[in-house]
Amino acid sequence: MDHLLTIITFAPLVGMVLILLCPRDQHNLIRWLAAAATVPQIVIAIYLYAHFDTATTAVQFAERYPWVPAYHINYFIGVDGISISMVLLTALICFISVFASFGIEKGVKGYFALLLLLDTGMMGVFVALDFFLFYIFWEVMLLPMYFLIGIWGGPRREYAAIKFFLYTLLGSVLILLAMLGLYYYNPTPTFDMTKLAANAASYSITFQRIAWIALFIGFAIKIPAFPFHTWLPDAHVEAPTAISVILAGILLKMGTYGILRVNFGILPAATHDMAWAFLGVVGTINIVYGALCAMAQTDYKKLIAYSSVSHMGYVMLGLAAFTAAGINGAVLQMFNHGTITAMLFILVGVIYDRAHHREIDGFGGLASHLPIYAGITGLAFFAAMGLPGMSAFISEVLVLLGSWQVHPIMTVLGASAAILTAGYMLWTYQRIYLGPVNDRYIGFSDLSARELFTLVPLAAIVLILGVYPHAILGLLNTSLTHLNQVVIASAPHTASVALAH
Amino acid sequence: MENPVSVDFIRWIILLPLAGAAINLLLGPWIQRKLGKGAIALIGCGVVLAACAIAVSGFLQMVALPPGRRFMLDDLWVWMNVGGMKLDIAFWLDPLSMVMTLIVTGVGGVIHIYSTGYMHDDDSFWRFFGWLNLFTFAMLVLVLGDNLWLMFVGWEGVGLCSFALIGFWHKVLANTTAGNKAFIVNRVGDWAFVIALYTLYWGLSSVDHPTLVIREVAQWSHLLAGRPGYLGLSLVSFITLMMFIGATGKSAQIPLYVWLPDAMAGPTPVSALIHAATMVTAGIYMACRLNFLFSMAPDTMLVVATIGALTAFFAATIGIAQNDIKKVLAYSTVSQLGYMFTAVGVGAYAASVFHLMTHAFFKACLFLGAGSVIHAMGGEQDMRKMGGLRKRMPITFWTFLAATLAICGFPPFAGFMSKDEILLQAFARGHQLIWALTYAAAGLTSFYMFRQVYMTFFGEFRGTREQEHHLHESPLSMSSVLIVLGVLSVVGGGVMLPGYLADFKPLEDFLKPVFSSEFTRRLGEVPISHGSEIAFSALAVAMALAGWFVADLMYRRKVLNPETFAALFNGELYRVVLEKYYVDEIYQAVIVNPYLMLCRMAGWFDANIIDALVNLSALVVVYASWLSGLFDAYVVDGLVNLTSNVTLDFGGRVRRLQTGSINGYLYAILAGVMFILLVRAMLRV
Amino acid sequence: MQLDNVASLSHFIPELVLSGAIVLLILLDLIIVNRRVAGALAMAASVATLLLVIAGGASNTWLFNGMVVFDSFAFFFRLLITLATIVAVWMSIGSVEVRRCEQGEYYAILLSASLGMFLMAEANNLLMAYLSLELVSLTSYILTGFLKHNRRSQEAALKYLIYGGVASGTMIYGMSWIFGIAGGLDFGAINAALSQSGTGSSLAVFIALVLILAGMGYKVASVPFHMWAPDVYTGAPIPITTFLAVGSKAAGFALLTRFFYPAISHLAADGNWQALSGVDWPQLLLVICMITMTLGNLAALQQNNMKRLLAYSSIAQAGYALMGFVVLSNDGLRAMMFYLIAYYVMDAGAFLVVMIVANATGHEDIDAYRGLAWRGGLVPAVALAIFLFSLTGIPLTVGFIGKFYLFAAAIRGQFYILALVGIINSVISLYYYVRPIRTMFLDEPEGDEGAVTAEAWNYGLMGALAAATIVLGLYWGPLIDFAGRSLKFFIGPA
Amino acid sequence: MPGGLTLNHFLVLSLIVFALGLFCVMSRRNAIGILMGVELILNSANINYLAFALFGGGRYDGQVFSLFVIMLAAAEAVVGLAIVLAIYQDLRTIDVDATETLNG
Repeated sequence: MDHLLTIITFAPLVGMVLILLCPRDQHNLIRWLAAAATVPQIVIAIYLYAHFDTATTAVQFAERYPWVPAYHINYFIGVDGISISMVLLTALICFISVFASFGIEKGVKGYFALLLLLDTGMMGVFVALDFFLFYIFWEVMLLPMYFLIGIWGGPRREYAAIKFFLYTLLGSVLILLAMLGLYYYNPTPTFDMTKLAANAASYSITFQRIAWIALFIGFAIKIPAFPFHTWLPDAHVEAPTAISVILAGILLKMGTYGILRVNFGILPAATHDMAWAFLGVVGTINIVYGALCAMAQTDYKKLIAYSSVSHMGYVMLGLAAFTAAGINGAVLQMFNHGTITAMLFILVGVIYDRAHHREIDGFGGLASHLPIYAGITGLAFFAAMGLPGMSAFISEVLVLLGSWQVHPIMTVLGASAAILTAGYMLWTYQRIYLGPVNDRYIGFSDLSARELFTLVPLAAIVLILGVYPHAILGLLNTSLTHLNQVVIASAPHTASVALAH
Repeated sequence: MENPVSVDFIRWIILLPLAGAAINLLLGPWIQRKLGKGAIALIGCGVVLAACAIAVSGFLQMVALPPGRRFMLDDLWVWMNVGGMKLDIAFWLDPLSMVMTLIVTGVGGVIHIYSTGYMHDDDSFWRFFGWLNLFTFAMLVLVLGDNLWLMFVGWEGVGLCSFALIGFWHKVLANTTAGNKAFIVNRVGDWAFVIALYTLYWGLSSVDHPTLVIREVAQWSHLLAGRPGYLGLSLVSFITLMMFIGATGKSAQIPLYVWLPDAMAGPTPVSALIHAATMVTAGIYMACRLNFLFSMAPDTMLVVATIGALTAFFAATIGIAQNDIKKVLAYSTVSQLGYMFTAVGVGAYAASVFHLMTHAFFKACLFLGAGSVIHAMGGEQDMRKMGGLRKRMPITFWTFLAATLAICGFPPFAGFMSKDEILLQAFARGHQLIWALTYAAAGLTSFYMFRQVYMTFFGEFRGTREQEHHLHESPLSMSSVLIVLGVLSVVGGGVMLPGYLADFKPLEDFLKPVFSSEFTRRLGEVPISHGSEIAFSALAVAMALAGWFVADLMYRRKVLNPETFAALFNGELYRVVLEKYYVDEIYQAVIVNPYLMLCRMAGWFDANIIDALVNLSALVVVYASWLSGLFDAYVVDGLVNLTSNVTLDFGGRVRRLQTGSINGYLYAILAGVMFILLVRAMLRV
Repeated sequence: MQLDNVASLSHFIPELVLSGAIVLLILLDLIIVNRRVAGALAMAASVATLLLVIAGGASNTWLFNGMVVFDSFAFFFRLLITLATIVAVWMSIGSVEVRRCEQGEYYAILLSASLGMFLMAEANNLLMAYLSLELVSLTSYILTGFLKHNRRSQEAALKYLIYGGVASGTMIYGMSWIFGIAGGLDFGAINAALSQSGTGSSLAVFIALVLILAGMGYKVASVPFHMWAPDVYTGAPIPITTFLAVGSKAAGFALLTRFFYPAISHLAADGNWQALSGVDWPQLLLVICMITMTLGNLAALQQNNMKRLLAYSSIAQAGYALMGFVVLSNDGLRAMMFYLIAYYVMDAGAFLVVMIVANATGHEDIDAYRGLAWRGGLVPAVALAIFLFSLTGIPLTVGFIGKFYLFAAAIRGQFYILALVGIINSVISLYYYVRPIRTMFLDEPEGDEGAVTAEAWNYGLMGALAAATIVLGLYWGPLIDFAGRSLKFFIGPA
Repeated sequence: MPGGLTLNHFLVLSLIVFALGLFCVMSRRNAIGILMGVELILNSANINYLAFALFGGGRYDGQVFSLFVIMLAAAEAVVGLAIVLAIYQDLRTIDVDATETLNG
């Protein structure tokens, strides 16, 4: 029971090895192996959820073994309030995306092997507490992603894949430099994030600022924050459904998670100075600009991609507020966006599998003969619009509530995005699902059992978290509120402490 | 104030409709196939009537309590508890929410019954009742939520249901467009509303009471008095103003009323329940709910009253020119809601709630009557194709007439009591101009209502032949409901009689505890002599009669020809009114189109500037590598043919990174050595 | 201690074994007809050398009256060079084009080249440095031009020869100045003399250093002495290309380090190195290093021939290794040495795959790799992907660890610009390293590319190198310690 | 010293020879010519060694070095000529500009 996190991280890797041992043509065997490999994650995730101590900010379920002692590199993993929700999300999304991939017919073996490798990489990023380990996992993720987009993607897949790869690598090498800087300018050189955070005060503010920028660019590319976001639409449009699900569901969260874990945790003083401009303003731009761009799209999937850009903006805005509501809302938004956007991409995939195109104006009247599909899509759309009673509402409200007093203008703009979102979402829904029956699509079958199986759990979570967000907030609150206090306390001028309710 | 009575029946009022919605929406198709529409109807109506029954029993419990203790709380679980803001899923029953609950479940219940008949031939029967139940649920959450965020859940929830039910017949694109319009316009209001909530929260937390639980807000809001807010307004003024903007969306006031007329695209029972009786009154309810805040902000109150009166008049003028039987009623609803806001604005909350209630009765009755007519006419809604229906459908006619008399404010019908109260209060509290506007609106109301009655039920039939012999009185399920509502429109005013008849105001007394904050009380009672009260009643009745008379001359006796009036200012005026002052067109041109343009620009910018920059950076690297190749070639081969090569053959040049010439290499060493010495020299200085 | 010629021999056994093998091979070529034997013998000899090197360990002594020093630094490079030799021999045995050549001569010359590299790594005297360097050069010329009637090979040889001749000529001209200024050829003597003479003739010394750099720089193929590399790498038989890229580069770095660090710098109290007064070669090499990696990468972007692409990449890689060289700290040197190991593993692997494909298809162009993964060549494709990602510096590969230590040294030495240039370069490099990968995996085969058949012999080595790339990427602790421990110079007698 | 020759005379001479060699290497198109240029360079170095040895005194390092240089120059010439010959057999020319097939 004391290696849970190792298991949850490397179970998929074991699955990958097993798959590689399978004969190439045993497609179903491979598929079910992959599915089985993600089950332990779900089980352990539930166990973690049940046994997570919400009262403490300390690292839990920690494991630490020396790796390269000469360089103070440890295999140090664990979870705390900052990462637990992301661990749960990763387990869930990966489990679902495996089933969403059952339709893959080309190179099944390679596909699922890479998918599981990706899974390990992502889970590792969220459990790693040694910066070096974190970085390894962070980069490991790139390779399978490159191949998954590049081999199983759409027509312009090569462009999209290399764009994603180059862009993200550019970001991560900056992170590497910052990491080394942190290592050497710490009084006691270490990669242990907890120790680095503990010694945060020992860094000169100038160094903090430089490192902060480097780290921010690295993470912002992943989020993706304006103006580093253009790889996202391309990657999404080309990627196969399940990969889009993972991309939007988990990968984007790594950017904001990294900012929380590293920028906030280790460089609080710089965070306090810079967040306003780099998280607040940029986040607001993301929110509004993303919504505007989404309205202009004609490709269903691209539209959803831009909506992700818009919704990730809320996370950044919430982080920039330095209020308990803001930071909690931000992380909750990370979780909610993960579930909702996963639904949306699965739903796009459903219609793409049937119609083999994604031109919004090419559809119409689908609701008439695909009622279940239209119904669940409606639910997902309204969830994405932040309709009260669904999960996203809570997080967006907390974010805006948290940032109103601090950044009124930004908040007003951010809140206005609720109108814009309703605008493009409803318009899209109308053009695709409503209106006179389109006889081109008469023959289409409604959602299959497998598709339902991938969608229903997400839908259930969206609704449950709408009326009982405490299920996640309870996990976060202690750690995040503490982290927030740390940042505020590190401010040269602690004027805004009053707002730290 | 004392702790509220803790009860656990309120949750059932809410959960029953939810259960009905869940069953009908998830299992509806199956039930309908296996057990038939009867089962659907049974579930749909059953849950609402059951909720109504519970509400009634709750009402009895409440009146049993002493007036000061009539507060019930049903606390379920912690919703969110972040940053000192602890919100529960909890429901709050006080006299005000009691009245609303009774209206929602009662009127809602009968409209459910009516729908069983009206929607009987529709294949999506199950979907209709599912959404109708869900609406009831959302409306009850709005009414009963004990904190403002929970109220907001209902607030947008009803918007969702309204969206879904307006576009219920989604195969017709226009219906869905109307639904989108309704939702988006409401979102505009909601945007202001949430801003108000944020401000309120921070305001209260700055006085160390971070909360949005309504009763706690009521408890501490006085601390906000005199605090500066935004836009140069005081904090409370800003908050209440934002809230009112939200209300203008929900309750279809200027400038956000435009969605309501389009909303008539939905089935008529929907128009009756959502767009007349209940949802559209949410704004008024919210204002009354938060009266302690509004009363603190006189400038907001003035805005509310003015907007209300303007809307009342403005919508009425549009109403006189409409020919669609439902559109007329829609604008009349907008107008009547204007009355209610006027009442709120002048501080007569009780009068407002009173009118809200009576309006629920007679406007529902009118809509359902219209529905019955449309049902009989086979979907025809144009009054110019109707006429003489009173013989064919007597029940519909008589109930419709009763409701008409009520809305026009003829004694002793319900509308007379409530509308008079509002006009009286407006004048008595010194808002003569507002009084004048609403008074004029009353005349217009009576004109367009009787115009409608005459065009629909009098004269000879103007429809097609098959429509004519298809004409029939609606089935019992519908007509019975008409009778019930008709009766209520007659006697509903009895709960608050004018002072000169009798000092009998049970409603006002019942609501008093809700409107007892010191600021509200300070607005308080104004002494009105019975004499003046009688005078005002007489004036009102006279105005109503005038409207009736003109309509009578025009549309029954035909001694006056409407065309002559239409032709005034060579028809321009008439056309402008007929086209609803082109407000939709103006919004389209001023807001929607520029916005779409902006979106297209953003999309273009993203694809052609931002992304281009990204690709450009890659291009720069390639170009640099070309340059480096050029540099080599330059150093290596000397200037020989350089230019010509570059210009002639770019690609070839690029690949000539390595020239084969050995001498070239040797030059390179020399150049290298020179270069190094140069660098060294530079590093030295 | 300093041993005379006879006493030295006991420490010189590996070299002696090599020499013996060389003689034996030449004789063998005269009598025996069976060609296979030569390869086997060469392999046996190099393996024996490896074992003897390991057995010999490192003992700080001067051999042959101080001509050659035998310290842990030398031990490190002996090991590395032997490994390079083994790979080269192994590949030669598996290479189709080599099979057509005179086996005896070929292996004899190959081994003499590696003997020369040994001596380069051990040289403690300008004369020995020159001799060993020339030994390596001459043999390299021959090996490069070994493919008879292969025009590219011949040309490459000629260019290599002339370029090398000029470079080494320039070098000894520079050496003559050092000799004149320092009045001695032993590194120790030079060090002593320069540290006394102070700033006196720093310009002359500097010019001399630059001229010497021409000779040594061309061995490591650093800008501006890199121009030969692409042609030679492309023209030479692939095993030789590998040997030059891995072996002689390593030897070059060994000599460079030995000359620039113990000879003309001194170890300051704080554990960092300082250039002797007035001789500011560090800035110079800093600039060279940045230009080398940048130019190499930029040029590689344009290539369509795998060997040529790898040639340019190896120039860039030399630039990375120089990062460790210019930061003037033992950290840096350790990082450089570790990177040389990493580079050995991944670059040899990459060239090996190129050879496998060339054996099968007879092509070296990237087009020959189209859809390799989908036409039976999945194993070499995956291996090549691993090697290329390692060359890029993606984690889980030894290449990343190597870069990690290089950047670490740069950051620690506060060479921020250098680090920045380094990371930008690794991003740029991804672009061309990924191109073959894209061609192999993302593109569909068009059918006209031949199948890639399996040869257990080559696959064995490929698997070993790939495994090493990954394993060392996951657990490199002992290796970096070894590099650190090997960083002990035994400075020659003053 | 006969004729009052100083070290500088030798150094200048060697420098001139070095420059000449370099120039020869640069200018010649003929492989043999270039090789001869290389020889010049080597010999310029030799002059230095001997001069320094002569004036610097000390051990015979300089002379030894120059001997080795002469020897290696011979070896290099051998290898070079062999390669040149091989090419000549193929191309019937030894003009280095004919060897342009290896352009990138």
